[in-house]
Amino acid sequence: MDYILNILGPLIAGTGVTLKMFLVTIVLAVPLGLALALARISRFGVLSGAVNGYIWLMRGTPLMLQMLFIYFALPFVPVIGVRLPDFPAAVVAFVLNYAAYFAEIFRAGIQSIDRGQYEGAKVLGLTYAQTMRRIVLPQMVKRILPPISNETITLVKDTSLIYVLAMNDLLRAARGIVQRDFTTTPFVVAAAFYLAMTLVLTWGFQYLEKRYAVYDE
Amino acid sequence: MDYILNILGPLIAGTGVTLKMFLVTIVLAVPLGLALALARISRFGVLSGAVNGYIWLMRGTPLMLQMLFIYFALPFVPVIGVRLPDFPAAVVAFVLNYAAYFAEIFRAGIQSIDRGQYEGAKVLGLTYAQTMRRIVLPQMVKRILPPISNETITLVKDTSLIYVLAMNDLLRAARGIVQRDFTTTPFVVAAAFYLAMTLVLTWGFQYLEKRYAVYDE
Amino acid sequence: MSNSSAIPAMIRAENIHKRFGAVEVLKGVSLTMDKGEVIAVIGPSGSGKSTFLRCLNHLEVINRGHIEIEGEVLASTDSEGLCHYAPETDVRRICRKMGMVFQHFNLFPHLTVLQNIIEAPITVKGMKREEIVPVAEELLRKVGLFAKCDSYPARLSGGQKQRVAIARALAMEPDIMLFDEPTSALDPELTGEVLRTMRQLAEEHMTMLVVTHEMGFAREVAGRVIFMDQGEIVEARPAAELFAKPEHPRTKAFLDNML
Amino acid sequence: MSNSSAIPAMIRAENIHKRFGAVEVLKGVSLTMDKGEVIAVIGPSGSGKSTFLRCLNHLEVINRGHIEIEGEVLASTDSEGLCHYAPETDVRRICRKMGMVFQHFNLFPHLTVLQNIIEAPITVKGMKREEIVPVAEELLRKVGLFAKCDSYPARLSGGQKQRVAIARALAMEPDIMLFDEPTSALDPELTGEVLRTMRQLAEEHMTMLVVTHEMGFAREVAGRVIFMDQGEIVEARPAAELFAKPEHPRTKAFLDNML
Amino acid sequence: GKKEEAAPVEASAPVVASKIVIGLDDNFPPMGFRDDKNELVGFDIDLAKEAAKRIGAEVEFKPIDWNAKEAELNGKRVDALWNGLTITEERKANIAFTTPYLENRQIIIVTAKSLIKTKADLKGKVVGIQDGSSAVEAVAKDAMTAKAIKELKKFGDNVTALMDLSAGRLDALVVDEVVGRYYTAKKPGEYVVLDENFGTEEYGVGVRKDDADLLAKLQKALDDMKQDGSAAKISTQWFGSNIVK
Ligand SMILES: Nc1ncnc2c1ncn2[C@@H]1O[C@H](COP(=O)(O)OP(=O)(O)OP(=O)(O)O)[C@@H](O)[C@H]1O
Ligand SMILES: Nc1ncnc2c1ncn2[C@@H]1O[C@H](COP(=O)(O)OP(=O)(O)OP(=O)(O)O)[C@@H](O)[C@H]1O
Ligand SMILES: [Mg+2]
Ligand SMILES: [Mg+2]
Repeated sequence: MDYILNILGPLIAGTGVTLKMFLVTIVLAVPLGLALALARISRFGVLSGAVNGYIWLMRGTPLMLQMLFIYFALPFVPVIGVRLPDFPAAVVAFVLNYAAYFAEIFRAGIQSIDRGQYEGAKVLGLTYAQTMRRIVLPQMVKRILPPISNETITLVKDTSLIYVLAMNDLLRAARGIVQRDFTTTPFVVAAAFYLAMTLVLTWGFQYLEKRYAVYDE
Repeated sequence: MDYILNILGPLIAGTGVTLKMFLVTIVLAVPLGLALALARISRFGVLSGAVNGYIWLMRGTPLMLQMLFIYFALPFVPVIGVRLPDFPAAVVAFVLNYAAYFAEIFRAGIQSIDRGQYEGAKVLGLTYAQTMRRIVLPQMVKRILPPISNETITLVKDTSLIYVLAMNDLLRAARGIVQRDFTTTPFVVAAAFYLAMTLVLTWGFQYLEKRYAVYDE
Repeated sequence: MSNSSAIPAMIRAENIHKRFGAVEVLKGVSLTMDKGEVIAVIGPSGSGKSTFLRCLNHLEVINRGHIEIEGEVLASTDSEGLCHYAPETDVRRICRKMGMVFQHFNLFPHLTVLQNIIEAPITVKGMKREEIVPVAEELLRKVGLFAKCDSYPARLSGGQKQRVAIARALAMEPDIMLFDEPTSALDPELTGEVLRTMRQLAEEHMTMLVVTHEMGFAREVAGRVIFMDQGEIVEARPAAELFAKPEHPRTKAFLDNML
Repeated sequence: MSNSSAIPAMIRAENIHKRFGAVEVLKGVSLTMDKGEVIAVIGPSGSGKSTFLRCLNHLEVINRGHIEIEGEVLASTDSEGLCHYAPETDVRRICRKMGMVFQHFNLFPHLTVLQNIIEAPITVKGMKREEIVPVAEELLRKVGLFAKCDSYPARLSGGQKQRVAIARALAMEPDIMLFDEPTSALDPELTGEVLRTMRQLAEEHMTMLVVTHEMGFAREVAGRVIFMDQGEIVEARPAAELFAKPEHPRTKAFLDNML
Repeated sequence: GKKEEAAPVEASAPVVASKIVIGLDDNFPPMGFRDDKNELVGFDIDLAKEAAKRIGAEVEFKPIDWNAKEAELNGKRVDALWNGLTITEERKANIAFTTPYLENRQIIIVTAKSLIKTKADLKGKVVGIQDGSSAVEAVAKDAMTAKAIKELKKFGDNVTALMDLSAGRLDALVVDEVVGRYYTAKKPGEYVVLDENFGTEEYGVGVRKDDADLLAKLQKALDDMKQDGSAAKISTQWFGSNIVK
């Protein structure tokens, strides 16, 4: 027990890194994903095709490679090349990657809304933008909660990938102590931390689902 | 170009490991996931609750920890403890983990089938098992193709986690060459390999979706 | 109670009570139905018509009462007011004597029309494909849909779907057919085809219990008409009588509103 | 053609052609409708009734023909046969003169009844909440649903949903109301409420174009009845005349089947 | 049923080591890595093969995650760790070592353009190391320098660290000499090795503490190889000179 208290410090610091990574990614990837989804379903073939290719590339290659690319190769790319420090580089990679996943979820959500909703809005005089903002997107939110919840829980654990850029997230902090002290206790504690984070997220999404349950469809 | 041809050998070997891991996991995790889903929706509260807890645990903790646990800690667990070699250990961890994810997808798919289908089957005299096998599950397949496709594509890339058990999957093979030759070309080649695998999977699922499109709902 | 030497009633339901939570939806409904009878059940929405039908074939579990199908006891209530059902396999066998047609058809969307019809005979009765396919084709000819054998349900109009549903129920060779508003999900134009098929069944002396909003059908085809309201049978009389001069003011009010 | 000094027709549609892929669904349909007129459109399924209505308010784009709403040109076809629409903002303004009620209501499920009604006046017309809420409440009283202000659509019966849909359309103060089979998704019992509301609108001299299967309604309320078949108007005459002695054999066959 | 399985291993291992399983990091050039045919090669590999031959045992090389080397060894998944394993006091608590066979320094690598010339220049700089390597302890031991540097970044591998050094986000890298020289030789002119270092250390072969028999055999084989010059030959082959101690 004393031992657990001793190692709590680095693990909590690691949890901080994990949470920071998680929150920043969510806050940025959700709006970007929404924009991508809207572009994907837009009538401009070129835009829609480009976004489609982007999503394929992002979902088709490992996030770790994307992160290494942005960290090491991006500085040498002409024009857009920029040398990012580790945390921003990881954030950019995570946001670009997760936005692709979110975009697919949003797209499916938007396309699941009945055509009658668009027609109902159109005959009332709403523009496309108004229809999206006031009618379609609010209804979409309810439908995408389950897949978004899944993706979000996956993200919590995915953040541990940032170890390749030498950052000390929760999992890596635990591994560090395991190596130092030659005991697996830190893993058990880390697992408990992850479970706690997942639990909070699960509750949060259950609350949202309940809130949106006031109207059925 | 010559260089790429030179490194192709280990990368193809790595792809073999990745594919083997992927295929074995799919083949075992899908039926296990289905069994878990059926247990989850069963009327036996204890069973359903236990499966629910299992799913929470598996989705709430990182797959890497699960793998390390099965490899290193399981041998010391009384009764069920068994010392598995690396590949079987990795397979067990992946199967247990992915079965949990698949179970949730299957459950949602089963529950999305209209109650009328059960009633239609019941008045014709079908038993619960017959209704499941002949009516509900075949219809479920069509609905779960998109999320299963997502999860499967994620799995291809997740297999790279087996590096913690020092197995040479595609990504680790690439890293090995990067470290030996001190050049990032192997990463680019590996990314292309991943994209190709993803593409094949995407096509496969598109084919399935088309096949199931013969009937609408 | 049922005497084995007499011909048993096709359906004998006595004093059926059914609650959903605190709401009592059926408050003691009784009905005896003889072979070849066609009975129409009418009544306002929420009066318990569907629930009554669903109790008869075990889609709902009753809280109290007695149900006998062709002399076999499906459910009965003991002197202490506890309701008992027959063992599970018996329940399934007894219920198979009744075919049911739903308001929303409940066809299996992943099976073609023919497959929809032969599924239960093969799976439940263990019949061979070769045996049942000719029967199914004959049934489809009867409902005028032989040409649609290999179509999927989604490709059919509502009226066609409902006729497939009828053929599917008939393929199990039931002694009794239960219909729950078989035409109310259909466009008025498509209703006709289904009613024609049902008329034909009546002419062949099928025992039929039909919940319906089609007063024309009830008047012409049904021997008896039952008017339900608020979980009770208010009136049950020969069709002509009930429509000509309803006895109960509630029946009268309802009929005035419908016609 | 339209003379600016005369009172323009509410709707003037001329020679409307509409194709879906290779199939010509409207083959030159023309209609002129005056203020306060109530016109019923009847005809078999697939005859193009809905498509015609949807062409009038730009839910479908026509391939050929001329549409004018209250004297403003929505679409016209030049001498070379090319069809031109007004600029987008004009189209939106012109179409707002027409309210539409759909067969499946198309209420917004995430908004309460009141929110459904005030959404467009606020978003489209830029009205203030305080201005529009009393109007909406008045409309809800009119259709008999004031008590359901804060319910969500899923909690309403079909008839109630349709009346909310009517109130929602009326809140935009249209000059013309288009109805596409407003009662055919409803149980027969619930149809009455909606028809009553529509009758009331007709009495207030709302210009109404109604696609319907309710012959009773067409007969009593409509000034003119239009019979469409296979993408054409077969007969268009005062209701009493058309029902009493239909001129065209197709009309006669259709009416025989319906009644 | 695991106890029954485990028992024969424990019983037989000390008697005759018919097969030795050697754990190594197969991404650790030039000590152990994979060639284009995906085969394991390297200085330690050759050395171990030679030693096994002398013991008369079969040898199996099992790649392991270097971070989990103690768990692999004590979980009896491998019998020996032989892959540039530095002998440290901490490790001696869990591992039994042979006498050193190679001397290694923890060198400091900077870019050719770097202004860092001495250890003292590391003050306020970002320094990289490979996580789990003995460089971690070497830097920690030099408390003064450890305190002076701005940040110690632990990378998953040395190549990532070297790339970060080239990218300029890292100012210096502390690494095993044998490894560091291998990489700097690949990019001539790009990196400079400082004269100062973080101390000398020794490589040994590690076995389980209770596996005295194997330890003795390995020790004898190593001693023989040093004496008859076969170790020197292998060293010359990989490093161009004999650096075996
Ligand atoms: N599963 C259920 N849970 C709770 N209440 C139910 C359930 N099924 C039916 N009810 C309620 O039971 C009452 C009777 O319903 P039922 O469907 O039998 O009426 P009905 O006469 O068939 O009406 P309709 O003509 O609308 O089909 C209604 O008030 C209904 O809300
Ligand atoms: N979006 C579409 N794409 C292709 N064909 C269409 C489309 N909408 C309608 N049609 C076809 O156009 C024809 C006319 O359809 P429409 O819905 O206008 O008929 P309707 O008279 O309203 O019939 P109903 O009484 O069944 O509503 C039909 O054959 C229909 O299949
Ligand atoms: Mg009912
Ligand atoms: Mg229509």
